[in-house]
This record gives sequence, structure tokens and C-alpha cells, in this order.
Amino acid sequence: MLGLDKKDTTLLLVVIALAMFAPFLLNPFPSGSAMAQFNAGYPDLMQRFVIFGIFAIGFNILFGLTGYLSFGHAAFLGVGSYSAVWMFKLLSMNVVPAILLAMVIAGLFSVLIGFVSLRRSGIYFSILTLAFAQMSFNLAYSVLTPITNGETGLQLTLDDPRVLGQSATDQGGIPVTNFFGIEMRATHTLDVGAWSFDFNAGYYLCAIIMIFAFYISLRIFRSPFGLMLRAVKSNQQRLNYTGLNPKPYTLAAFIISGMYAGLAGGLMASMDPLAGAERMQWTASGEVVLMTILGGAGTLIGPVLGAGFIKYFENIFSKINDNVLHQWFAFLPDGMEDTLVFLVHPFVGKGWHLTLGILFMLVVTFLPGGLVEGGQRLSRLLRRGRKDEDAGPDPEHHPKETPHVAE
Amino acid sequence: MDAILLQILNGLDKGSAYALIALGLTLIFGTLGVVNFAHGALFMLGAFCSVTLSRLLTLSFETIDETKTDFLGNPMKVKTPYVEAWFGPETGAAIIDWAVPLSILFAIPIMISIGFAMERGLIKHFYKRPHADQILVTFGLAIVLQEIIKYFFGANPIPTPAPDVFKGSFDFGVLLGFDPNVIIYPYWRMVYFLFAMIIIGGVFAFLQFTTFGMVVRAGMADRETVGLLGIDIDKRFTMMFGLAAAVAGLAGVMYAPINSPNYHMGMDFLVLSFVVVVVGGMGSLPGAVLAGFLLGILESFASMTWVKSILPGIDQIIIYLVAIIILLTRPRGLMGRKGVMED
Amino acid sequence: MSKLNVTRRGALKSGAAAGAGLALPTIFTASSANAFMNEPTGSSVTLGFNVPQTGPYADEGADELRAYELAVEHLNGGGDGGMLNTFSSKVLDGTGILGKKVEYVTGDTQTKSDAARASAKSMIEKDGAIMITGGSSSGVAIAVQGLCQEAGVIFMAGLTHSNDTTGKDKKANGFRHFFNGYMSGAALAPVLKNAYGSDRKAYHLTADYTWGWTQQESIAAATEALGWETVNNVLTPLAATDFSSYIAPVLNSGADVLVLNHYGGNMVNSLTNAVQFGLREKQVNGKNFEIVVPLYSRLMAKGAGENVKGIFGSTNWHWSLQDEGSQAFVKSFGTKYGFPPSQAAHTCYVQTLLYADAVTRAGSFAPCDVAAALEGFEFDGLGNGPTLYRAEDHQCFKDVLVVKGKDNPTSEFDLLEIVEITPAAQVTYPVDHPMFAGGALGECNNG
Amino acid sequence: MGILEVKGVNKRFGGLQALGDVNLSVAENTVHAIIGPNGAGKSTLLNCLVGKLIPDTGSVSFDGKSVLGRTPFEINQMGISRVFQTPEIFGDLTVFENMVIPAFARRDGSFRMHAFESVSNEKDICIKAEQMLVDVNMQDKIHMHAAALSRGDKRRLEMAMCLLQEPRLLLLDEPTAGMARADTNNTIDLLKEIKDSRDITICIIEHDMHVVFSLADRITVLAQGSPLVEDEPHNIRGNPKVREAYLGEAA
Repeated sequence: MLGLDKKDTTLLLVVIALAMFAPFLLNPFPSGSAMAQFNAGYPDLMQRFVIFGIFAIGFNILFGLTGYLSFGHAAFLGVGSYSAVWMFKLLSMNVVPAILLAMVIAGLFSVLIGFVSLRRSGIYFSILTLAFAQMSFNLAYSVLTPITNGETGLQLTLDDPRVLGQSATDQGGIPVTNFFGIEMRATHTLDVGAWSFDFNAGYYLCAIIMIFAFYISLRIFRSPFGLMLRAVKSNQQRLNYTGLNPKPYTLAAFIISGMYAGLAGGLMASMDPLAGAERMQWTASGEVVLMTILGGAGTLIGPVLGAGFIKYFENIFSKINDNVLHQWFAFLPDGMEDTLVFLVHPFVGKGWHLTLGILFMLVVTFLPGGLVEGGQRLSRLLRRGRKDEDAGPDPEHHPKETPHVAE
Repeated sequence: MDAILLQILNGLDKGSAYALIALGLTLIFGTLGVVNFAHGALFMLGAFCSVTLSRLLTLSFETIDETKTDFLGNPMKVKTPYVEAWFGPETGAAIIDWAVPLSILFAIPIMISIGFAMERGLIKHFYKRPHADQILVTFGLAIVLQEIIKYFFGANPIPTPAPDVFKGSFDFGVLLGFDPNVIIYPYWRMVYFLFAMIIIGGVFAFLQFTTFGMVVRAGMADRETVGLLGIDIDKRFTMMFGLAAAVAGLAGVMYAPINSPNYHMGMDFLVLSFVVVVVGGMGSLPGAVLAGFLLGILESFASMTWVKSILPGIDQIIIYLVAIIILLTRPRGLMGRKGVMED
Repeated sequence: MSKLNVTRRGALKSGAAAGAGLALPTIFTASSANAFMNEPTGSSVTLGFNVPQTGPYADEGADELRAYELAVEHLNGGGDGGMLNTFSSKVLDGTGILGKKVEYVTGDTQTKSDAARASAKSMIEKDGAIMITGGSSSGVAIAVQGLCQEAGVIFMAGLTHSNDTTGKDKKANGFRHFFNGYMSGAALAPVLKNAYGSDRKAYHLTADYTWGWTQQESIAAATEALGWETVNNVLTPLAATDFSSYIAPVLNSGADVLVLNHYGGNMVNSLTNAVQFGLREKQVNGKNFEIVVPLYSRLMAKGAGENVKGIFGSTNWHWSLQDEGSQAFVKSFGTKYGFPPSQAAHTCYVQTLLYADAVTRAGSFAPCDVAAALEGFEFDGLGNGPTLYRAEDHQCFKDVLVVKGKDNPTSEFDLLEIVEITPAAQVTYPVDHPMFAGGALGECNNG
Repeated sequence: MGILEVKGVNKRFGGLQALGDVNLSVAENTVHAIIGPNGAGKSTLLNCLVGKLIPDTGSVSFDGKSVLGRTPFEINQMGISRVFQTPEIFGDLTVFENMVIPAFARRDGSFRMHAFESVSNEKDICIKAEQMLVDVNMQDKIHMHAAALSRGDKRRLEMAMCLLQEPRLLLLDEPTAGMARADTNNTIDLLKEIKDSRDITICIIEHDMHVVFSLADRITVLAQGSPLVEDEPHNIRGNPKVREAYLGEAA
């Protein structure tokens, strides 16, 4: 289907199913219950999952395939956000031109940075990209304030021109972002018994774009272009002596991945029309690196998992306070309740960084291939269990598939 | 002229902090081939050695002073440090006053042990792993170390003053024939600069003149060959990690009076120190030191008012701009060797 | 029952606009009869406390959170009632708000506008918070205020000192109790004139972002009006940790006062560096060289340690205030946590009470009704003397404290002493003051 | 006029004269061996031919066109392929993928995106790659990771990759170094077959005299960066100067 082999088609279908049913999957607990704290199925977080998924998918096209570790990718995300918000300020609240402009500007920006940075490889390349991104961040925060609104971030105001729309609504508010009339924040809530599920227009737009982005990345991974990129990572010398110039390949990968970042930035601004300078800081660039490695660099679905993992901790664990803990452990006798709260306390709420740090170390130590490897091990374990039942002959004489194209 | 001299002094001082951190980072890069994102955290731990020691020295017992009241109107508890009770108020106060320099003795064994523990417990399993994995694991470690410090010491900066004798500043200008107050420089910053020079000199001498250092240098150049000679290079590399941790820690100890330490000071320095190391050239110790001072001085120049009036915001980006220019004109930084961390 | 009808209106409107293109299956329940965003329909009401829990302002955030917990306790009838007893409005009776028990959710702003907005959004969308409050920087406050305006909930700002929060970025759904840069200048300048004379040359170091600029503008204007001269204003990068290269040239510039328009870690470091350079022992133009830190907080003073001694600044509130309200608050807070509250804690506590009071007086949780009840509200007994929530820009006008680093602190909390309580009249400015120009409140939004 | 003409090439590294006035002419469709003791400058010369190094003076031309100043991939596009002393292959990829890359390079010449096509749909490329693997007798290892191959297989793979490009000049840098006798003989047979079945010129650097004398049509002996003699194999065998150069090294 769609130029994919059977395995990839299955993978794509799984991703589509996950994205479409996310409102159900992410809200497994009844909304009134103590465990509802772990529900992640509210519009903002679901949007963030897929948007950062797109960002990480794009980053993986560069890092996972070519091995070039960009430490400044957040700059493209930031540039994309700023372009989109400017589009909302000047043109209209429709998200389509904003997203397109975000991709174009991020693309142009990445041509510039990529062309210069790709003159070096290895850590020298990483530092060049880092330097460009940090310059962008520092300038956006200070002297470029007329364009970026500095510390606060670029916001919409009531006196923006919006030539193809209205400056203010009839009620006197700022109009909201929409996709040809469908408001991005429109949400329908479905109540089933004690459960409550949110279906948000913005989320579904992001999810559809994410599926498309995933499909494109899938095609790139399986294409001759993707093969060349992996060749760049594997042995540039040989590629050169095979008559191929690695530079256009790496630059093309850099630009594609920059445009993915711009797309993610544009979507972020479309869901919530504000562009903060922190989006370009090195910590933001570091975050996408961590997402990709955590999920499994070079794998198709890993970066998406990594993005979801980190965003989940940031948004769910940081909101657990002692009050919530006491609620959870309320069924225990007082002494035990307090002890448990005391023990869990350092890891939640303001301690969510600690939990994340520990998990980084555990995952990378015990699952060298990231979360994807965890999944593979799990499924292998399950399959072996089933095989033992069947007592069938071991068909393991196939040479191992390359881990780099594993899903 | 005077303004330039002043900024050179500033640059040397900033540069010595950069150079010390970059030196340790390069030792780890060069010998172990590990990208250590936890190096900034080691610097931070060093600074908190000072904090811890001054906390220990000011451990106090409480007596109730009925004549005073606290903010709730209850009788005030007055704290007297044990050291003052044991050694008498004056000697005790003097010991507390010298907490930061004393921390050097305290920090060396602690930082070396932390370095050993880190290398043996974690880093050594990552020698053969891709750099990306090293980044992830050391970044995770840095966060954990930071959060532990935050848990015990809070997020607020903690004032850690230098001994009273080093308070105030020295008037260089008068020495050079300028008017008074034109070129003044704080005593403690001069101490820091001298201290940095001693540490840098010590590390170089150690690598240059001891057999241990010779083996390590050979190992930096070609690990496999040295391994073939039957030398247990791993053990030496563990010690190198301890040394690098100690250098970072000492840089932190002495830095505490310059800026009150807080739990995320390491992250603030991390990115900068990577830039310094790379600009210096991967695997080159002199390069790291040179780049540290160069960037420190350029950063100071960029903060001069007339420079900023020509190029607004230049002080925000100067380090990165210089890094870009250097890396584009010199492919391997100032003094980098070929083939180190280029893939 | 649905409590997550984030944007019922948006949904209905889009349904109409897209017509058949968005024909909804009947399984989707369009939300019930809620009149406004997150209308509390059960026996409780949820407030969202959005404070920095990680990053450099984490301690300040922790103190804000303590104050919020205390306020919730008092609103629900627990503890000693704190300022409920001294508040001039007596409608709050310890039975929650309008008879509904007060519950709260917390989040981490990370002192980043993006993260703060994400956290606030999750409180609104997931937890059904009816009011968001907190924050420890102006960038965050303005970003979250904008979000609350769009979402249709009330925002009660925490610590935010920039003129813009109630100036060009003011919003109908947002309210600020904290003072601002202009007020700092207006309160500080006369005290400085008295202490240091009217013939002074000031050198400003200013954090290079919006808050820094507005404060510098305010202080320079106020001091210049009293005869001071501004010799230079140097912008310093936010990320700077070592300010030596900015401080070293000060002494040779002809200035005899250094004004540090920095906050948080920047302020701790720049002040520490300035004192290190021995500036305060120097004589320039025949006068003692002086340092001024316009915006002070006790936590920052703690970070700078001995360096704050004798240095003037302004603050919104201080625990050593002797009025009845402040005393009551310090007592409840101190009894519960063992140390006195910070100014951030005070503002957050007061904002929570003010919100609860406004709801009760309005008899409704609807943001527009609450806003109407807050606008032009005059009250007393919450510290800072008689206070007005001005209707035109949602800024509180109250006494401002000028403080000085204490020379002989008696405890680790006793770092600042109050030099003068500047009456509200002296710091009041007209709504159309140029420093606050641009922007409009807009219409209040019920969601 | 040979297909490869090296004239007056000099190359210095600091104080070391690596190549001194090297002249070489390789005739089309012959096997030309370059031998010489260690440090004679053989690899340096090879690097000058493929664009990795640029000679200080002198000229190198291939098929009448100068190669100087061209990058390695441009020189490769002119029809020169190189097999390295330690095999340079794409270790992270499978054997099959290793073969596909030169096939694409051969077809497209230079950068083509092909980002939305599938490798498995390029039937002609796949067939070509598979056929070549059969030719070098590696068809059973087609899905293996290249890095997991034995050293001999790696070298065969590298050679197959080069051959797939149908080069006019194949440069071999000690193709049998470190190989067992049997493997060496296989390699000799393979090279003989290549030489007989195609229009190809081979230039080989080799230490193993057995290989050299089995294959070479002509031999150049390099010593201390300069050509000592150039002649047919049977004349080289008894040449005292050559013996001296090697013995000198041995002593």
C-alpha cells in the first residue's frame, strides 16, 4: 500500500490507529478517580505529543540516518513559531498559511546554517549548530525584541492588522486560530460512564499532519536517498570513492529535518499563538536529542515514543503534589501513608527532573537501542513464549536484519 | 588604554574559569573518548564542597536568649557554632572565615572519589557505546546530581564569602602610573587566577614529567598501541577521570566566593565549556587552555560600552560568533588533532 | 457530566461555520448547560497554582505554593484564619467559596513562557481550574495572562514587576496585586535623594529583556526628576553569570551610584561582584560610592549574603510590617512552616483571598462577574494599607516599601529593614502614563 | 600514450621527500604492478592518483584529462575506482545495500534525491547488485551486516562494489595483505577473470611477489620515493638494482 511493503504498511497502520484513538488510549482512568492524575488525554498535551513527535521524526532523519548530531535544531522550531505568529498577526488566523510560511522560513534558515555547519563533521558540526542556535536565542531574547517580543514571547494583540481577517472579534476578543473555519481549540467531550474523552480539532489536525510526516519519513528511510544518508553515516570515505559527493545528501537531510522542525514550530503556534524565545535555547535543542536517543535513534517510531515519554513526565509528573500523594495513599494506615508520601515526594512535583534523569540513565544503560529496543525485547519474549507452546522448528537461520531499519 | 587593560584582567579571570573546566573536559575527551555532559555538574559539586564545609564549620548548638524575640514573638534561639565554642570565639571565627580555602583540602579527596565512582560505576560501560549514548547517560547523571543538591541545599544561591583578608580590591592603575581607581581588581579574583595557573601548570607538569603522565599521553595519542605494550591503560584512565573531576571540583571550590553557588551553575557553564574545548581543538590540552583565555578576553572586550554601541548585543553572542569563525577557518579548532571525535 | 468543555463556544461556532463538513456523530455530547468556562458544578471549586518548581526561581515558587496552601486552608475554614480576620471585606466565612470547598492543582512554570502556558492549559483543560495564579517573572505572567484571557478564566498574577503586565500587555481577565517598576522608582527616588543628595551620577546595569528595560526606564525617570544624572545604561545578557567586565569600568565612568536593574540570580551575582570590586569603599566626586538594587526580595538578599548590607531597594511587602493584617499572616505562615513568608508568598496569599472575596461578593464564578467585582475594589487589612484595584488597568495601588539591607541581622530571615513606607498616593500614576501606553484591556472573556 | 600518465610528481611532507620526480605510464587494458620496500612511497603515489593528496609539482592525467584539483568523487566519476588496504565498506549496511549504492552511483552519476522511491522497486539496480554478488561468490551472504563479514569477504565485497561501477582503471592497494594462502589464490583467480572478461586497466600495489608475478604485465619498482626501474616481470626478477633495494631494506 502507498509504495510500502507489508511490514511498513502495518507499522503505518499502527501509528494511524494510535494517533486516531489517542483520546481514548491516553485517558484510561475514570476522570474522578485518584489515578486520573495519570490521564494525558487532554487537548494541550495530546497536541504536544504529536507536535514534538513531528519534531523528533524530523530530527531523526538527520541524526538517525546521517549521524550528524545537530545541537541547534530548536532554532528552526523557534523560527517556525515566530513566522507562524507573524502570519497570524499580519494575514489571517487560518493556520494553513502560517504553517506553510513556518516551513518555508525554517527551510531557508536551515539552508543557511546547514551550508555553513556541514563544512565540518563530528563534534565540530555539533558545536557549529549549537553556536548558531544560541546566537539566535540570545538575540531573540534581547536585541531582536521588536520582532520576537523577547522575554514574554510574541503574542497576538487586538491591534494587529490581520488583513484577511479581523483584528478583534465582535465580542472584543482576539480571534482564534482556525483551519478554514474549524477552530483549533474546538473540543467535544464524550462521557462514557465515569470516563471522559476529549476530541479536539487542533489535535486531529496535528495528528493527521504527524501521520503524513511519519509516512514521508518512512518513505525516505526506504528510499535510495535514505540509503545514501545511511551510507554517509557508515563510511563517507567509501561514498566519496564511489563517485558520490556526500555534501548534497547531508544538506538535503539537514534542510528536510529543519523543515520538519519548522512545521512543528508552526503547529505549536497554531495550537497556541505564542512564540517564546526559550523554544530556541540549547536546552530545547538538547531535548529533541534526548527524545531521539531515548526512543531509539535511527528507528522509525522511536523518536515519537521518546517525545511522548519526555513530554509526559514534564506535564504529568510535575503536577503531582503532596496533596495528590495523600489522596493516593489515603487507604493506608496513617504512619504508612506518611512514609510512602515522604518516599515518593522527592520524585514527583518539583522533583520531576530527578525522575527523568534517573530514567535517562536506566534506559540508556539497559536498553542501548532506546525504548524501541525495550519493545523489541518484550515482543521477542512474548513470541518465544508462544513458540515454546507451538514447539515449532526455530526459523532463526535468517541472518539478522540490520538494526538501523528496524522499526 | 586603561579600559583595555582592565578588560584584559577581566578576561584572564573569566578565562581561568573556562580554562580549568575545559581542561578537565579535554582530559576526559582525549583519554577516554567520552563526551561528558556531567562535567559541569562536577564543577558545581566542587562549589558545593565549599558550601558543605562552611555549613559543617558553622554547625551550631542553640541557646535561648530571653531578651530577644523571633519573628513570631517567641524567645529567640541564638546559635553558636561548635568551633567557636571549642576554639574560642576568635579562633573559631577565623576558621569559619577561611572555610573556602580549607575546602580545597576537603574537596580533593571527595572529588577524586566521585570521579572514581563515576568512572567505575557508569562511564566505563560506555566507552564502546556511541557518543549519543554517552551524552544521554551523562546528561541524566548531571540532572540527578543537580537535583540531589537542590533537594538538600535549595535552588537559591548560597553566599560563600572569601576570607576577610581577600575582601576589597587592588589598585593596579597606580602601579602603572594611572590615576587611582582606574584599574582596580578584587584580591580574590587575583587569587583565583593564580590558583588556576598553578592547577594548569600542575596538570601539565604531571603529564609531562611523570611516567604515569607519559603513558597517559601515549594513550591519548594511540590507545591500542599502548594497550598492546601490556600496560594496564584502563586503570590509568580511571585515575585520569579522578584527576579531571578533581580539577573541575577545585575550579568550583575557588569559584564559590566569586558567584554564590547554586544547583544549576554547572549547566550554565556546560555549554560554554564545550564551546571552549572544541574551539581549542579536540584532544589538545594546550588548546583548551588557550581557547579558555581567548574567549574570556574576547567576551570581556565585547562587553565594553563603545563596542556595544557599535554592535548592539555583541556581548550576547561573541563566544558563539568566535567559535563559528574559528571552526570555519581552522577545521580542528586552534590546536586540534586529526581524527578525534570527527565522526 | 463533563467538566472538560474547554471551548464550548468555539465548538459550536465551528460546527456552524464548517457546516456539513464537520457533521458530528451524535455520540459526541455537546456540552451541557455551562454558562462559562469550567463552571464549578459540584461541591468543590478548583484553583490552579502555577509556580516555578524547577529552575533558578524554584525556592520562590516553593514559597508561593506554601502561601497558596495556607490560603486554601483558611478559605476552607482551617487554621487560624490568617488575614480573613483582618480583611476589610467580611464576606468570606471559612466555608470555601460560595459554599464550595476549595481544591487546587499545582504546576511547574519552569520560568519559561512556553512551559508556563502548557502547565496553565493543562490546569484549565484537564483539571477544570476556574482561576490561574502564580508565577515569578513578568514574561511568564504576561504569557499566562494572555492565555487566561483567551481561555476565559481569571488570572491573578503572582510576582511580576514589569510595567507591561498592567501596561501595554494588560488584559481584562488579568489582575495584579504586586507593585511595578514605576512604583519602585517613585518610592525609591525621594529616599535616595534624602540619603545620597540630589547631585548624583548614576550608572545603570540592566538585564537585557523587557522587565529590565521597563524598570531601568522607571528608575532613571524618577531619579532624574529629582536632579540625578544618568551617566550610562549598560545592558547585560540574561545568561551572564560573571558581571566583572560590566562592573570594572563603572568606577572610572564618573558615576557615583550604581543601579542594578537585575533580579534573581542576575541580581545576586551582579551585587556580589560589585561589592567584590570594592566599589562601596571608594570615593568618587568626593562622595561615597553607592549601590542601589531597585527591586529587592528577601530570598535574593539571602543569596547575596553580607553584600546587601546598607543597600537600598524597594519591595512589595515585608514580614516585619507591623500592621494587623501583615502580623496575622506572618503568624499563621510562621506557625505552619517555621519561617516568615516572602513578599511573593504574601502576594500569592492575598491574590487568592481577593479572588475568593470577589467571587463571593459577585455571587458568581463567572469571570466577567468576578472581574467586575474586583474592578475599582477598595480594601484594607491585607498588608500595605488601604488598597485600590484600579478598574482601568487592573493594577493594585497601595503603599510601597523602601528597604535597606540590615547591618546587624538578628536571624537568617532578618536581612532587610524598612526605611520608609511610601504612601499609595505617591506611587499612583495616571492610566495614560506613557510608560504604560499601548495595549488595551479588551473585553472580559467568560470562555 | 597510456591511459594513466604520471609526470614529474613530487610530494613532500615537512622534511620528508615522499615522492621525487615520479614518472609512470600505465597502458590501457594491462595490469601494472607497483612494488617497492616499505616507505617507498607507493601509497602516497596512489593517494595522489585519486585526489586524496595533491602533488607539490608534476601532473597526473587519466585518459588525457588532468585529475589534479579534482575531488575523489569527481575522479571516481572519471572512471577510477580504488580498493583500500584495509577494506572501506559500509559496515552498518547489509552486503546487498553495499552493492546497491555503487549501482545507483553508476546509473545517476551524481546527487539525485530519489527520496520517494523505494530501493526494492529499482529492479534493474537490484538485479545488477545481486548478479555481481553471484560473480564474487557471495550470494549466500547477501543479507549479512557488512561489518560482520570476514576480512577476506570484506575485501571481496569492496572489490565487487568497485567492479559494479565498471571502472576503466581499478587501483588495488595490497589486495591480499593479511590473507591466507588459499584466499590469496582465490583473489588472484578473481582478478585474472576480471582482467580477461572486461575492458579494464588494473594498477596494483603489492608486497606478495607471488601475486605480482601471477598477474602483472608490467612492473614499476619504487624506492625512496622514486621509480627505480620499470619493465616486464621476467626482467624485474633478476634485476640487481631491485634486489639491492629490497636487501637494503632487509639489512
